[in-house]
Amino acid sequence: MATTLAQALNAALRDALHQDDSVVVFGEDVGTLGGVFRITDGLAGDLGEDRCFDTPLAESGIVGFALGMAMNGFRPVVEMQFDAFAYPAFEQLVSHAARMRNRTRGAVGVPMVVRVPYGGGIGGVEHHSDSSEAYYVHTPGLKVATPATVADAYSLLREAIADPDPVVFLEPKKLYWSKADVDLPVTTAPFGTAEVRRHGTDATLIAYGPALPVALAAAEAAAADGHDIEVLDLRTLVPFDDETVAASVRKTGRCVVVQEAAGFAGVGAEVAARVQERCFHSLHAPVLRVSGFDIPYPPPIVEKYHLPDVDRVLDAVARLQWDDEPDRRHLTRVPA
Amino acid sequence: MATTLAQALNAALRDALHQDDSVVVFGEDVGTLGGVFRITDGLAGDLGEDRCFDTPLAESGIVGFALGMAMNGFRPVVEMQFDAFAYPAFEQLVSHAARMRNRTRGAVGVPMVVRVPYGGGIGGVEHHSDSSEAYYVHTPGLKVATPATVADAYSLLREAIADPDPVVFLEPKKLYWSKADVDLPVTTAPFGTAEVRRHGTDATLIAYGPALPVALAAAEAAAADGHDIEVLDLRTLVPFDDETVAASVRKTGRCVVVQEAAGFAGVGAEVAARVQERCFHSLHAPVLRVSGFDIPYPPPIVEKYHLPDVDRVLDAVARLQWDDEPDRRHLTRVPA
Amino acid sequence: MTTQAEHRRTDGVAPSGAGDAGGVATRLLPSATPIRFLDDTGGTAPESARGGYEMPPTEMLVEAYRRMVLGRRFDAQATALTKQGRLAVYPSSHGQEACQIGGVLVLRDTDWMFPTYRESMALVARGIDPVEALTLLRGDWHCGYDPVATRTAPQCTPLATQSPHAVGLAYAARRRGEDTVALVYVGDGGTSEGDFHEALNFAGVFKAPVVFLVQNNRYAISVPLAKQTAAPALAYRGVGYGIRSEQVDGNDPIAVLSVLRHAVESARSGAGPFLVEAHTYRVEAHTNADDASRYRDAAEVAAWEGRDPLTRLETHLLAVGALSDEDIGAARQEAEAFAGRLRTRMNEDPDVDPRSLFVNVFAEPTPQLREQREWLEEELGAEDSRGGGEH
Amino acid sequence: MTTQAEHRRTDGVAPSGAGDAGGVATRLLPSATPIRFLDDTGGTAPESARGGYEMPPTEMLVEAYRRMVLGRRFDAQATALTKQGRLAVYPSSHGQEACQIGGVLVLRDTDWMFPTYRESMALVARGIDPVEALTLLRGDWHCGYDPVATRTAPQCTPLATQSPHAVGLAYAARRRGEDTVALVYVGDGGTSEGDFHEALNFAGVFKAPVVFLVQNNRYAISVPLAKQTAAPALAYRGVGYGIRSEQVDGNDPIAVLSVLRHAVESARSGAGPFLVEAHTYRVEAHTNADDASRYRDAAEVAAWEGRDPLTRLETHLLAVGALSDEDIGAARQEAEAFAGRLRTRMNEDPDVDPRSLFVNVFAEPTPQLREQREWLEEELGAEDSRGGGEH
Ligand SMILES: Cc1ncc(C[n+]2csc(CCOP(=O)(O)OP(=O)(O)O)c2C)c(N)n1
Ligand SMILES: Cc1ncc(C[n+]2csc(CCOP(=O)(O)OP(=O)(O)O)c2C)c(N)n1
Ligand SMILES: [Mg+2]
Ligand SMILES: [Mg+2]
Repeated sequence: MATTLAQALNAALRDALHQDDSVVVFGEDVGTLGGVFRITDGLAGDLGEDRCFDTPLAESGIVGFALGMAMNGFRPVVEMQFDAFAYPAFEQLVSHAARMRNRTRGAVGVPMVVRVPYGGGIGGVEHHSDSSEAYYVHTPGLKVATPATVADAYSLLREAIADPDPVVFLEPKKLYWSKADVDLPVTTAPFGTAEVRRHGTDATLIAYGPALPVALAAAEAAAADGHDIEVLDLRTLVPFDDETVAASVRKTGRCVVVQEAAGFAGVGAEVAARVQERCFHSLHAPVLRVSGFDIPYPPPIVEKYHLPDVDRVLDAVARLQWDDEPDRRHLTRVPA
Repeated sequence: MATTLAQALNAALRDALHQDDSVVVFGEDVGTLGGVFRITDGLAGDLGEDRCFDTPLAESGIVGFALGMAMNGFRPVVEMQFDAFAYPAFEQLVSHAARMRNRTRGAVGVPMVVRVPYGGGIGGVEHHSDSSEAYYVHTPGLKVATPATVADAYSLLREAIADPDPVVFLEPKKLYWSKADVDLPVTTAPFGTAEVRRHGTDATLIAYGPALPVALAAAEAAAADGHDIEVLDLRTLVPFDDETVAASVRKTGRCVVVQEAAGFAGVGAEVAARVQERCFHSLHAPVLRVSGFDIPYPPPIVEKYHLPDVDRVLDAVARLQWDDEPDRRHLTRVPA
Repeated sequence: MTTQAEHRRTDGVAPSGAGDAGGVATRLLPSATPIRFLDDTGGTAPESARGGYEMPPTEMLVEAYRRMVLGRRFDAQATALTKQGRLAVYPSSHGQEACQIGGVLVLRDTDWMFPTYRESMALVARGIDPVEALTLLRGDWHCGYDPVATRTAPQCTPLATQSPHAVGLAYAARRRGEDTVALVYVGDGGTSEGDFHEALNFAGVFKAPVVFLVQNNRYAISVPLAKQTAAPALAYRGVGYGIRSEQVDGNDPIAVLSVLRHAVESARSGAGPFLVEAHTYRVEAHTNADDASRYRDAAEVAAWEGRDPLTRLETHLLAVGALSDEDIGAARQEAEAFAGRLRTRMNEDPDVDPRSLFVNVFAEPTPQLREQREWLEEELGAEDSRGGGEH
Repeated sequence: MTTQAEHRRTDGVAPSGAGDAGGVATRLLPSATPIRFLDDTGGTAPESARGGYEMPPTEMLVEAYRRMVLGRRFDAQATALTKQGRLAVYPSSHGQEACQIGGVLVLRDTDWMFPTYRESMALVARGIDPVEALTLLRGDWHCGYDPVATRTAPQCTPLATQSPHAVGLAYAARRRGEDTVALVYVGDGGTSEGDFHEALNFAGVFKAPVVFLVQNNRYAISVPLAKQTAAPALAYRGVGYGIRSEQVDGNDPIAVLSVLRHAVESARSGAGPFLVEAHTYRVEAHTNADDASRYRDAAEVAAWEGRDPLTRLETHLLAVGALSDEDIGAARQEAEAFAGRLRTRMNEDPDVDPRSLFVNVFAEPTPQLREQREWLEEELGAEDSRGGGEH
């Protein structure tokens, strides 16, 4: 039966609530309404208002309150309504959730999940389309997961809830309505494991979350040009799967990273840096990045010009120096 | 006459206040006390309490209030008392300061400077030693400057205050008491210009802020091993000086980036990614990174094990495959 | 009652510190029940309910009526435009007209307004071109009007975050000796955010001429007021910041105008900030995308529709002879014409040059942005030479 | 006065919404002047100043005295240790002993305390090993004691950010049917942070058994209260969240104990959170690194030293015959011995294994952390084989 990614997330929450009394779900509009994306649909009604409930409208308060509950035996799963609305909670995430175990030499762990619908492509007005993953992955002490498939949505969320440490769980909102035939419950590979979503020999496309379908479509299109492209889905950004990534690039010798977020100091930068550190002698071309521009996320009508698409990925693949020609983009300095 | 970096910052604020009535300085303890690092020493007394004043203790409020003043003809320069205490202002910085000009199609610019003493090495207890630059550089719409020399402290801060856009001004607090013979006022190279602090031919060390002295000392030490090392000081992270960086690495063919911040998705990752994108065919070895570990900033007694030091930089230089030997670090997978 | 009004108008801000608190605190507290001039159906409320506030001039009430009629029609038109796919989303302020129009009418042109996404009606009442007012919600840009020219900040989406801007801007004006007041709209939900509190505190300390207008429409999307706060009323937040406060029946346009006029002129006179809580109701769903039946009863909505601000004002103005049936007809006709023009203009497809993505990130683009714009140019050029088509 | 005390003890939390506000709000408001039992020099304050609060049992006062003597000596010892380079920094709570000890004595072992960096004295009073209490400030780790075993959260540095933790933790306990109360210490400066407000609001909504103890010591580093807020008193913040509030003379140990006992037991009984503002004074500089002469007069300090909490309690207990000169001597001797042991133990150099940097980042280190630990191991190994030496 076809299940949407949103339904898989809902099922994961529901199953976790059923199986573990210490799990609680709360945030803005997650109770009676079931969340603006309906990810918590029916939970308050079916499991009770003490298991899934609305809070006052204050993200820092929500994360701080969750942390206090986590200090005292609960496993809170909180929702930030949209990516940009998690910023008021930054202090609580970075200075507290990420540090409590370390601060207390392991005496106080804070098992909590902060769910963040993220990314663009849904025609959202300002502040509803940010890709904020780089902020979290750069923060030691936070795990960061981001599913791109229906099965992973279920399995990674279950794993996040079971994790003894705080997990920022980034949900690609434009994939909420994507579907797959998956029987739930399902268990996929654990945190820290990248998946090869398409096998290939000529180049490696690395993606995660909302960019994965773009990478896969580009790989299909590239096949028409005679390039046999491998596509990796990182699944969790922290922990990072160096082994799978390095093995693929050592095999293919070429690599492109695709992300929606602004490029500068984004996850793609880290991936590129790691890959060239680890696979330097296998590389026939620099690791290239396809990303959003270094601009504030643009309004709906022009977001398509900002988001990585198949053409941009193909263009990057084409610049992978198949004929040993250096990348024209960086040969000469670009304009004034 | 020997001037400290702290004194140069003080002089820059003082001169800006004198020359431009729209400049105002405020924050926690910057008035009567002159700031916990005395960067605003004497300003309230000499220029008046309306030009340099204390605010309530609320970083989001400070940045938001500054933004409102900037919307209305002022050029606020605010101090966040320490790096980690800027996190409560994250929302105001990321969703407002960085976006106001873009949001209003240029109608409302917000010239404001957010000064942040940052980095470790001063024996500070928890939350007093973070290197938070990656959060800011990844945010489109913010400029990010970080001086490493006394002259730059003065000149870059003057330029930041004069800039029509919001600037996060990161002050390496462990260099506050570093000295140089500089006659103030002084004008150094503008934003977006990296400086070659040491000329060399064999490899390029790229650093900024608190890591610059480490890089310079390592270069001196490497000279003893027969390596002639070039050292670049980035000075501003946004805008980034691709030209100087690429020119140097194309010349030397080897590159190490040094930063205090945790490595994962830090500025060093961006530098490594850019360098290999632009200089792939000149590189004899991967671009290596020397950085803080991916851990919460440790307590004073063990911070020395966390911070990049000369030995670690030298070790990275030694791993630059001078004999075409691949980096042993990544040859085999490391332990379980 | 004059006495109460007198002391409400007393200037001077609370001194900080212990001991002398009692008297000051009492003076800062709001009326125990919301101020009202009209009863639920537009009849005259008992004099005591006015709390000593003054009846605004009749011309002001008539003008408010006219703009409320227009505002409501505009609001309905905007909702209709979402159904036709001409707006990405629209948060209606139907039922909140007293606050939408009241907040505008008490301001001078030189004053500033800080609206949220819900204040499209207020923007139009302020004289902003309705197409420019709807730019954010149509999705062609984040803000369609010029905030400086209109003294109206961009509609703010992250809740309450515009509050400290209003305080800084108003303080800046006062430093220059200008008599500008800033009025900031916040929702009941927004009051829970840390920024609201920090802004109140800054305003109190800097005696900034700011009026905080809390439109308590009893819901933050689906979350009812009782889950938002345990406060007896949100107006009680003021005293903790040394800020004079009032609560008002937000569906009584006369009361809203009267209290807001007083608050704005008090702020203008140098007496510091003012917090006004208007008890009102969001009659429509949160936005066209929301389904309010999931969390509230039709009966509740109906009860509030019985206190409709437009009807109440109309009833009152007819009763006192300040409005005729012809006036009503004229106001509706004007509104209809306005809506018609808007419909026509909104049927045009907006055109945004993709190159504009890079223009106003900074005053001067960085080399990196110039480079990235060049990449986009190349793509657009390639498309053009392939004969255009969707990107 | 019993009446006032009675109604203070009334349970039941304010209903939200308009109209019925008046009565509820009045019940939530603090006393107009700070509650006190003692006058400035330890004589008996007029009965009316007690606001109906009960005199705590004499044994409790004697115990408080003993711990205050010890606390003050500990505090002086810690300051001395900074001069000997044995502590990185120390924020003294000299002069705030009534709050430091009072906040501890009213709690049960099963209750939780949420201290800031200034509460080292309270930690010691709570029975935490003084060396573990000073671990943060010595710099060998961020927290030296086990928060779970001691029901004491790590000392919090980012101001007010511990407040929502206390609310969540207390709410969690109450959900399980436990009668745990959480007491959270916040400074006057800390009350300006958004997190303080959000925590108050959450506590009100969830009726969490939390006591917010604001130690208003009149300074946030150099910033005096008047620049921090225009509030008539910080206790007035409570009413805006439906939280019962009180203000108390924070240098009157009897008043502090009485009000805090009431607050804690009220919270424990299910009546929801309580906000207590204690008016006190930071006699020393902010920390040993601060120079308070830059921003305040010696005369001001002297005036407050005239209201010294320890002296006031001693005077009172001597007057009522609950304390003898021998008792005083014994308390001082105990304190001296305590300080001596601490001095000795703090003279040992702490030893932290560098490998521990990687241990508790996550419950299980990531592959990246294992790799990085390996790099450090290699360095340490190389050093060892070179015969050690500084890294
Ligand atoms: C910081 C932040 N968090 C969450 C949201 C998502 N959101 C948009 S509107 C809304 C409810 C706002 O309620 P209220 O403040 O009462 O205003 P109203 O919509 O009723 O006018 C929420 C939660 C947001 N815009 N900003
Ligand atoms: C969020 C945050 N901002 C700034 C600081 C720096 N800082 C440390 S103590 C202090 C003053 C605190 O004053 P108060 O809350 O009154 O507590 P006190 O020190 O008087 O006990 C400041 C500004 C901090 N620790 N946290
Ligand atoms: Mg609302
Ligand atoms: Mg204080």
